[in-house]
Amino acid sequence: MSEKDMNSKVNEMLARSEANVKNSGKKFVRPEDEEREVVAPDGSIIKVNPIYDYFSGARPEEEKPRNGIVEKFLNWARAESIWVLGFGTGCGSIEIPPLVTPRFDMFRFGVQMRPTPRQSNAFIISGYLSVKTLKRVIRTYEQMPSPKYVLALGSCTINGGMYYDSYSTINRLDHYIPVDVYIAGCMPRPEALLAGFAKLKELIKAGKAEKANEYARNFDWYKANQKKIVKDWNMPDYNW
Amino acid sequence: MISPIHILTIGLGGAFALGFVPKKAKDAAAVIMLAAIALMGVLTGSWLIGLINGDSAQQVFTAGFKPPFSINLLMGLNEGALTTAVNFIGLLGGIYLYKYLKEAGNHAIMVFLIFIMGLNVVIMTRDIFNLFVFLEIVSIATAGLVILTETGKAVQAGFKYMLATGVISGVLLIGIIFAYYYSGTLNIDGLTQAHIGALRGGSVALLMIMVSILLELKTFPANGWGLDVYEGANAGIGAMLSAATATGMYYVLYKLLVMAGPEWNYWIALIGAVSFIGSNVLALKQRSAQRLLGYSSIGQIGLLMIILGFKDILGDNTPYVAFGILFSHYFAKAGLFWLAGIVKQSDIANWAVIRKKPYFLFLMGTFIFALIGFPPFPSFFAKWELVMELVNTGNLPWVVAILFGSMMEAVYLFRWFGYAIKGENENIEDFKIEWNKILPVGIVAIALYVTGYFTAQHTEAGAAINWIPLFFVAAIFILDFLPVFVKNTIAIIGMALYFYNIYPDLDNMRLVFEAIFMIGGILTLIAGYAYKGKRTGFYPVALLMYAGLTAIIEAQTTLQFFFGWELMTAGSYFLIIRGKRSMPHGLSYMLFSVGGAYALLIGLGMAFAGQDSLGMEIINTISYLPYWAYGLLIVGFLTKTAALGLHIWLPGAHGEAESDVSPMVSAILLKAGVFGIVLTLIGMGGESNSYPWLPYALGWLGAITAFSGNLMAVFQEDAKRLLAYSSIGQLGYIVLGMAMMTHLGWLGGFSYVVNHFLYKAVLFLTIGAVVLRVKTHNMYEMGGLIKRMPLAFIAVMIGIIALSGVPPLSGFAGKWLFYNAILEKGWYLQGAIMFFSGGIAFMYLWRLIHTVFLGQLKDNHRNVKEISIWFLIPIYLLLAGIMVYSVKPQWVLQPLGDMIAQWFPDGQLTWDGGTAFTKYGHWAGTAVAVTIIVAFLVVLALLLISTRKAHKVKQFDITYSGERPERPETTHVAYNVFEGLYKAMWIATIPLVETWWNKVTDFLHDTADIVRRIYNGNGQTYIIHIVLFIIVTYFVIIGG
Amino acid sequence: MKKLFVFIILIALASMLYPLLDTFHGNDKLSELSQFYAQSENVSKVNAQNLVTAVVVTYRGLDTLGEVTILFLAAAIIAFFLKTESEKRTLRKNSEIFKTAAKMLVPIITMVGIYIFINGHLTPGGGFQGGAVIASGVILMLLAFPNMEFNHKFFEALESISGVVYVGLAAFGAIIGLGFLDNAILPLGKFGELFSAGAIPVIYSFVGLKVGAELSNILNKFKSVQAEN
Amino acid sequence: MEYITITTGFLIILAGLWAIMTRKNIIRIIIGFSLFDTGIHIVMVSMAYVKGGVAPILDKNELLTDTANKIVDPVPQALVLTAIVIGLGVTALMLAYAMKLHSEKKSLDIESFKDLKW
Amino acid sequence: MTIAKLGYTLLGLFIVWNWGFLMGATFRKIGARLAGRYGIPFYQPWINFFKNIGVRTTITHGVMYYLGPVFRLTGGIGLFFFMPMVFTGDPNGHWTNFSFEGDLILILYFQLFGMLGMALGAGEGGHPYSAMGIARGLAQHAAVELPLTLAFLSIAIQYDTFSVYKIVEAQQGGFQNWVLFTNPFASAAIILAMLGAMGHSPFNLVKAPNEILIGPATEYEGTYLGFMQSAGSILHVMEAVLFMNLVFGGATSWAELIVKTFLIYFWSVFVGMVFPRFKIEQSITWFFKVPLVLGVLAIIVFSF
Repeated sequence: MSEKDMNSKVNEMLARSEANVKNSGKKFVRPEDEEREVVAPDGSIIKVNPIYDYFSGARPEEEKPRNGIVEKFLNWARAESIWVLGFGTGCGSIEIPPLVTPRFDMFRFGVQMRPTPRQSNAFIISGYLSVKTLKRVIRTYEQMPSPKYVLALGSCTINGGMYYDSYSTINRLDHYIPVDVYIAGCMPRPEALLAGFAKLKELIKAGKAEKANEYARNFDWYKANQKKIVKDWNMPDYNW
Repeated sequence: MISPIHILTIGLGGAFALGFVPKKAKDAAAVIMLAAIALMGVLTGSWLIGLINGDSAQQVFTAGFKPPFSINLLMGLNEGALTTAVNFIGLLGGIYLYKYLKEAGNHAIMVFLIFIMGLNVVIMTRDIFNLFVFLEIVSIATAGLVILTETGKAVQAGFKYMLATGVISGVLLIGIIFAYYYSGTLNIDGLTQAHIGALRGGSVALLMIMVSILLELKTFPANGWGLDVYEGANAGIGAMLSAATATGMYYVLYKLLVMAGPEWNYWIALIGAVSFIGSNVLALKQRSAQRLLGYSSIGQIGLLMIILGFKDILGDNTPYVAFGILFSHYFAKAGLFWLAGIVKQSDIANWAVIRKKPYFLFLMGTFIFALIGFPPFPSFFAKWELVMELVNTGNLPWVVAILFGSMMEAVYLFRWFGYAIKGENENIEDFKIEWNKILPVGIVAIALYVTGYFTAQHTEAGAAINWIPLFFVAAIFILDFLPVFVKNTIAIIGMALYFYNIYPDLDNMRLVFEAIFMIGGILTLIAGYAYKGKRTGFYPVALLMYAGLTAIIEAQTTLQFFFGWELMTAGSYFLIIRGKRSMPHGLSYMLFSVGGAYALLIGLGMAFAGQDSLGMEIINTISYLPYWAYGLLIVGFLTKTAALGLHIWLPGAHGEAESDVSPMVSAILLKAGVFGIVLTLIGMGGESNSYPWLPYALGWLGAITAFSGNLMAVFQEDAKRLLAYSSIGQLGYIVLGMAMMTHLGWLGGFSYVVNHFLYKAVLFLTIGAVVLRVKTHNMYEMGGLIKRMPLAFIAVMIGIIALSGVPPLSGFAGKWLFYNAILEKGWYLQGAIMFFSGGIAFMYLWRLIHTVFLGQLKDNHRNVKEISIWFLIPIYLLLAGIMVYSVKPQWVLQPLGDMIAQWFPDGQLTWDGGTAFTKYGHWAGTAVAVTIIVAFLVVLALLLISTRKAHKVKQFDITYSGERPERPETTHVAYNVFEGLYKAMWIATIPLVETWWNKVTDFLHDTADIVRRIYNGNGQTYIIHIVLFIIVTYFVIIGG
Repeated sequence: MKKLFVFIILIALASMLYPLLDTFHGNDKLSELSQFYAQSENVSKVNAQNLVTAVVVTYRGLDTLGEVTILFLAAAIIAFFLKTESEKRTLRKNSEIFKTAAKMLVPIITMVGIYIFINGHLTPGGGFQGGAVIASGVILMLLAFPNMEFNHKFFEALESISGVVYVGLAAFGAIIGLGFLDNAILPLGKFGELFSAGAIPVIYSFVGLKVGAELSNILNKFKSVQAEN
Repeated sequence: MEYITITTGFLIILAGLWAIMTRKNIIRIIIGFSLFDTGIHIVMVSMAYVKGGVAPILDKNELLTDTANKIVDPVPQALVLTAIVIGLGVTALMLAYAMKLHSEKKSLDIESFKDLKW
Repeated sequence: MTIAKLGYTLLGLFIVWNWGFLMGATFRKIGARLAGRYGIPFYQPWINFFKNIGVRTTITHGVMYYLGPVFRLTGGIGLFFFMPMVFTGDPNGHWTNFSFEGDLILILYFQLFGMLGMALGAGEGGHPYSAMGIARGLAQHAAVELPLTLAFLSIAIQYDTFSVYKIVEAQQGGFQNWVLFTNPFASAAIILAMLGAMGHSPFNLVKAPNEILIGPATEYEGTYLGFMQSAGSILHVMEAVLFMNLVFGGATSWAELIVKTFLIYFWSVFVGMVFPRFKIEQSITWFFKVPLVLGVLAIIVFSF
């Protein structure tokens, strides 16, 4: 399927969901996201718009690498210390745990799991992504500090796989967030994941893993794509 | 001088002549009555003045014969004073009752006039049968006046009254006739000579006379009829009964007691004590204002009877003591009854309505404080004298009985007062002002202050009292209509000038405390500028507290000390009860304070015993039961430091107080207790202390207090309560330090005193100011305020670092000294408990700062402003103090050490520049501070260098498992934060002490509720009570 | 149960009174006080034939003043206590014999009463007794003529005048320096005659008038309220 | 003789008290009170008796000499006079009260007037 | 204070920093070997550190958030400054830092400095798990400190001083002089309570990885994390040094120090490998049982 077809398919999907929303006649907003009025202690009434007041929402900026040898050293360090945030969206998540077993032991490559996106620099998206999950993926991705790397694990993640025509599954992850390493297969075995890490290391060491800056550069495009598919967009534009 | 017999002429002649006044001319009749009473008053008053100026007492003979053959009256000093008092109150009562009397007609006016006249004669007469006749006049007149405002209840009460007094006077008559039979005379002086009590039958006759007078005084428990009258009659009549009649009857008892001989003294005192305690305990369950006052009146008469019983022991002081109590009772009770008539609310809970007219509240407060015996009222001085003398003569059980009774009285009176100050008053109909009713109330209130002042002048120690602060308070009270700004300025200037004047006269130790009181006072007053409007009543009471505090410091005599102590208690009570939900806490504060003050009183009495001096130095050389004396003093002072067991009042009182009051009562007021403990411990001999067990017990108490105070603070949800519990814990440290009785312990204790003042003032001021902004005390309703109030956050942060004792701030100095002291003293387990408490303290401090300032900002606080500048000024001044103390601890600790060395010369710190040495180690405050600050700055510089420009994010920009927070409330970890700790340590949080006190109060209330059912409202039962009372007294006194 | 309890109480009370009874043995001679009163120089100082009256009005005159006051008080209290207006009511008509007898008797009774109090210092009797007799005449009238309009203004005025005179006489003694209630303010007269004993007959007369008026007032009040019930 | 009167007096006092304490009817209670009062008066009068004395009215010449040994004591007689009048006043007032109480509750049972208690 | 002393101190700090990293790596390595894995390379902590320093994005929730790691690291460094490291017989010797003979109370209280700063910083981050972690940490800290303090007091009584230097001095001359043998109760209490102070499993509920993410540090990233790692490594070493000085006779050379701290550290690591994590109330009550009793015994033995 060509990229054009893909796009038309996406648009078709979007139109369908838009129609659904229109037909139902209401826009769904979660109660906690509605603009609300609260009474301040001094009796005055203040308006709170959660999306603007509670989130920074500022656009991301490109963050320039440092110069020369320093950046090289840092890239080496980044490559040798990959802290992974696993995002188990589907069947792929079952392939990640074997990596910590003696058989595969990813630790010896400097790869380790980390529980919070703030402290991770590699993001594994394992398996198909539903529209609903995509929001979480975007938020998590945006919360990771740069430089950050995305590994798309499995066919479903990369091109929709067997769900290529599902109404609720997105079928091209890199329309929504930039992906550094594609690990194809259905499902790829842990060895493939390790190979993916090796590939990532190569990219980092070569200074080619600057997809975070690419995201910032093409922010509008990405955001438009995201908003096209996520109808009940109830997040700030950028999640810090 | 006109003969006193013309009281009869005026009174009776007036009454008879009123028959000529036409029935329509009611005003004329009432005016004639008032004029007649005034004339009697002038007559007796002129006699009183003459007698005071040295005239001799006048005997009045009738019928041209000398006694004992005819009836004679006596006008001596006592009679002069009492008849003047009766006429005075009669006049005021007449003015109060003006409208009622007018309405009831000329006959009622006659009755009232005769009533007053009768009382005059009762007081003056020296013939026992004549006494009987005029007693009958008084009681019949009373029976008539009871139904002045005719209600069903009044009629019932009147009938019971008639029945009871009829039987009582019959008994009296039998007694009189047999007394005549045995002695052949009816003259009281003649009967005194005759000693009929020595005869078998004569003793019974005497008993009947005495018992019937006691019954007329409505002695507990045969007094149901009296209570019914107090409740059922018009309040104005209640006032007359309570003030005038009781005064007259009391003097009758005095006269007859002289006649009965000294062996009756004991019995009178005993019956008085039973009456005093019984009546006051039963009053605990009372909800009806007038009946409550009735119980109180009976209690007061009981107290007066005790005094009478001890007249031989009190000697020349008897009139002083008796008049002191009597006049306080007389004015205050009349005033309260009149107020009851003005307010017209039966249920004491509805007295909240009085608050709608604040000056009435002031009047009520005056009367209640006068009744309990607070300065500057006469009862204070009288009670002091009484206790001093009784302890001096070894009558300790009596003192305990008296103070227990007073305590019970305080319970119900202050509960009542609490309702008046704080009760719900929205739905209660406001009362009307009638000038003829208010005038007498105002006059008696003024009279109370004036008599108080003159009572004080009467004794040497009392005359030495410094009244200037009190006059200043009075001036501020008068200026209360001015706006806050002006009053605040006046108050600050006044305090500053006073401090400037006073400080050269003080020794170092006193200067430390005076500085805390006065400078602290000024600083906390600055915060008062933040308030708008008038803030009615705040300045007088705040300054009253400071007046008391400074009086404690300046006291040269124990009387002055106690005077100041009670003033301070009164002032702080009013300050505390100003808080929104402070009613129960104000009450418990007052009760613990009163209880503590009584412990102090006994302790000071023991110090007085055998030393015959009132100078403060007597507590250094207590010889009479010294263990008990020092113990009682310490217990008294511990109520103010809120040691475990006596701490019930503190959390609520401090927690609910106003924002700038909390620091006053926490950072400043508690130090008064510490000052007292310091004085006591110095008194115990400093290093050569010969009462080792007291400090030992005190030390454990301090340690356990520190532990439980801090532990309780951890589980509070209310920021101010948290700080309040923290104060309990901190005071525990101080007490432990002082109890060690070593140089280092005291140095640690004193450094804590200074420190606790600084940081607790900062914390309470800041949290109070925050509360003013966010309008809630609950920490879980706050959060994230650092964004809105960065300056407040900094203040709290420095405050908690100082409190927790983390180096390099000042708290560490105290901790370091403490552990050195503990090692030196060998109190290791206490030390370990203290350390553990420190760890716990860290928890609540973190909780405080986290839940208030950190975490998630709430919706409704998005626009709150930084705390008021007027709070920031004192806060930052205090912070400057903390910083100076932290960086240069030697500036504080060296002078303190020199001061302490006069009592504890051994084991001093040695200083080498900024380094302090003990034998266990050394500590360089400045060096440590500099090291830490430098390291901090270096690390900060490194961080700044190695990070890029940080992007400022907002509060929901947190990792949330791919989701996002929904509401600040659900994201803020603030409620029940230390659940895990609670699961582990709940056993230590069981409020055993509180339960114990609750049990005690429940027991007392239940007892009162059961026992008071003897007053079943049936007139016959009351007669049975009377007869039983007679029989029991007979069997007890004469013994079958 | 209650009665038993009361009985026990009364037994106990009796045992308390027993010492009084036990030590009572009558009098063999007068008490010192009475001996003084009986001394002839003192008798002549008061100059009243009836010693009891001398004691009542002079030596213990203050008691008597109090006593009068008590009656006055009782009357005044009842007056403002029972001040409800009497209604017209129909009562059983009294027989003519009764009415006529009453009409005839009342002046005699009144006269006897006056006699008793005027001669109080000579014979048994005095103001109270006389007053009571007068009041008995009034009650007779009230019984005989229930609908009779009672002129209480007159009685009240009488009451007040007597009271003021009594107090005035008493105070007069004190003012002229003899002593309050001294009967010597008037000439003592000859022992045993009507005009003797100084102020005693005057005082007793006014006391009698006053007591009569007061008792009458009280009785009238009771009568007038009766209607309600 | 004097024992008889004084004993009678005491018995009447006790009887009066019995009535006051046990009767329910207010009028009876007042009667009891009157009895009680009367008993006291009898006791008082019996105090006055001197063996062989006559009434202290000196209307015969022989009484004018050595009076003290011939008359009975006038003082208790004077006192009892006062006491009687006082008793009368009190009784009258009580009766007035009784009327008022009755008009209030239409009852004369003392048990029904217990609005004020405790 | 001379420049040389400052130099020695900073050198010592550098050694401690590195030794802390190495110990951390070894801990992981041991864990891996127990699980039959190869595990991380021993230099992994350094790489992690540099990577973290090199993270480009920096966010801040506010000033206090920013200062939190600074407090933490200052707390570690300060603790190092106030601790005499190597016993040379000279109280102001080269490796005694700015300890002024090492006042035990100062050390005990200064531990709180970093904890407090961290707590405040993490608090401003606004993450619920941070607050939970801190609450747990404070509660456990208080519970741990009770037996520890009793034991420390016992040692202070034993040698009549609060000076760590003097305590070390008194233990010189053979292992029979060590507190471990002269004051067995206190030593036992310390050895047990130490587990809590080190914060490894079963007492790792502060961080409680995968339960409350990683506790206080949840919101911290990049450079902050690097600083906190450094602080953690220094603090771990300093805890071990403290126990070494108090119980195991101190160290007369860096080699001895490294060996002893390694053994002390690994006592807690080994226990942690075996036992699963306690809940907070279990943890607190555990310290109130055996260690507390031992502590009280230690006091009683030496106070009478």
